[in-house]
Amino acid sequence: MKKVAALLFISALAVLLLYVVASMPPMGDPDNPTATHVIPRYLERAEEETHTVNVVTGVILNYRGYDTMGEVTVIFCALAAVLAVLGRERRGVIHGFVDRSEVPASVIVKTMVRFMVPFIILFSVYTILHGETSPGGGFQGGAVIGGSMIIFTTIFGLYESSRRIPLKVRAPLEGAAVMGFFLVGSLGLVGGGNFLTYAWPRVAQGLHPSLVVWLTVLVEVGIGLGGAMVLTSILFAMIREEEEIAPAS
Amino acid sequence: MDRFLTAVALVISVNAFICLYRAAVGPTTQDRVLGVNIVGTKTLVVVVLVTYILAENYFLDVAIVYALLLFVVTVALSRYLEAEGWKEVP
Amino acid sequence: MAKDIVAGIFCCVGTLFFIIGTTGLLRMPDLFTRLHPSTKCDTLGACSVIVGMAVHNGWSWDLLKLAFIVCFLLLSSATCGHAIGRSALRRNIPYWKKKEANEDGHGA
Amino acid sequence: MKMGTALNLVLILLLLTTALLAVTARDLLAAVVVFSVYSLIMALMWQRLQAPDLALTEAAVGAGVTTVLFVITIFKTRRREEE
Repeated sequence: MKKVAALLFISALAVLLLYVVASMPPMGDPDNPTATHVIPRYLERAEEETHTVNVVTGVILNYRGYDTMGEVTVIFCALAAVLAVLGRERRGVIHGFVDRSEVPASVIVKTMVRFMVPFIILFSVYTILHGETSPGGGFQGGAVIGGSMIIFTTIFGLYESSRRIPLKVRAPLEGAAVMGFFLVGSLGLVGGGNFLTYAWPRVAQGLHPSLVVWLTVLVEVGIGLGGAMVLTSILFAMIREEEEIAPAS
Repeated sequence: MDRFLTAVALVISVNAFICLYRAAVGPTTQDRVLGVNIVGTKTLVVVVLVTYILAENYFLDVAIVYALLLFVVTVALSRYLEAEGWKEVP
Repeated sequence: MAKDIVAGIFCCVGTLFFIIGTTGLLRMPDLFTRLHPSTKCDTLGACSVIVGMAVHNGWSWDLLKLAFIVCFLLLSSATCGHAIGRSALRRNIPYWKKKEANEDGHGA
Repeated sequence: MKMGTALNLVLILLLLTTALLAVTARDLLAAVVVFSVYSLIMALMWQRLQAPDLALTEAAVGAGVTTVLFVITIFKTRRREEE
């Protein structure tokens, strides 16, 4: 009975959704509502107003900066939730659950990972810094740095990894994304514009016109560092097994 | 040339579809990881081909990220399986 | 025109290796033998298609990215094969023997 | 049929198959592994729809980071789904 009811409900939903899809305007039609309101303005004037060649970055960081600020705060809240459940490590020797294994990691894999991780980080720095001219940007680069931290921690263990990025480096940088946005937004206020205006009316005229690009890159770097550190902290909190106070050394 | 490249991409995606059998059914988990690695490599090649079909050269960044992340996923998964695996129940 | 023909030949060779790799992945009896065609499929197949694309592209800065992808694939697929094989060995995944294969399909 | 349409069809079939397999698998580790294939194909679809930013995000986060985090979670909890 339950199954029949579920099936009926799902088929009714499918019919409804298909009906709605059929009544939508065709894809790519120039008269669509999505293509007539704000999109032409973005496409025509983004380069002149935001000084970014990549229109997507211009829209994400400049025209709709508030949205992105909210998203960045959501990522920060995810880290806060994970830490509230799993707890933050204290200073001392930490072990993850791969470290305690009787099986040591293979020498070939260790050598290759040691060789690869710098290249991965180099590429992610390229992705972060070229966000305004090519696809990618802060969050993507931060996720790639998180991937490099994942593989380093998996092969060399949590002890080695958390020695490279200790808690006192990670903790301030986790808020870098939100702080970067807040800093640049406040600069807009100081310069006589609104919150999150990049081209401040009073200051920008006297300074170099490409200042807007530098502010965008600043926000990108903040998002990248913050995202990377958030992912690393979530990973460390998840694979940490138990704590030991550091022996006097 | 575009038609030829699309045909090559089509053949490779059909191959990836067949390789999915190993990722879905494979008796041990290592078989599944191997299947993911193969499907990922094929997708990477299709990404490079799609880049040149669409003639947008900056899409190559996606291919680089693909290659890096495939390495990360495969090595990390096999290390976890190696270190703390259960008895395999095929 | 000659450029297109060379690129096409490279693509065809790569696709051939992909088909061979797929066949091997499906038909080989156990994990350790399956590793062999799969890494061939990675290195030879993917690399020759990408080299073909580099020929199609001609001289530009994108060659650098393509060369990076090829070098990375050559290194990483070998490492991935080694890591998977080692993890299977440590987990005592049984080898395939010809006699047992007649009794149950996988030799496990 | 045009070549591009055929390619799109094969990719959509791949997406649907991986999604169904990930939902129906009893072994959670298998479900995670198949889900990473889903992310890879999804990134390819984003790129074919000319959205490279989304493709980068999907490849980095969906295929790379979440897969490993899921696997860590499964290793810490239970592998089989209860009947």
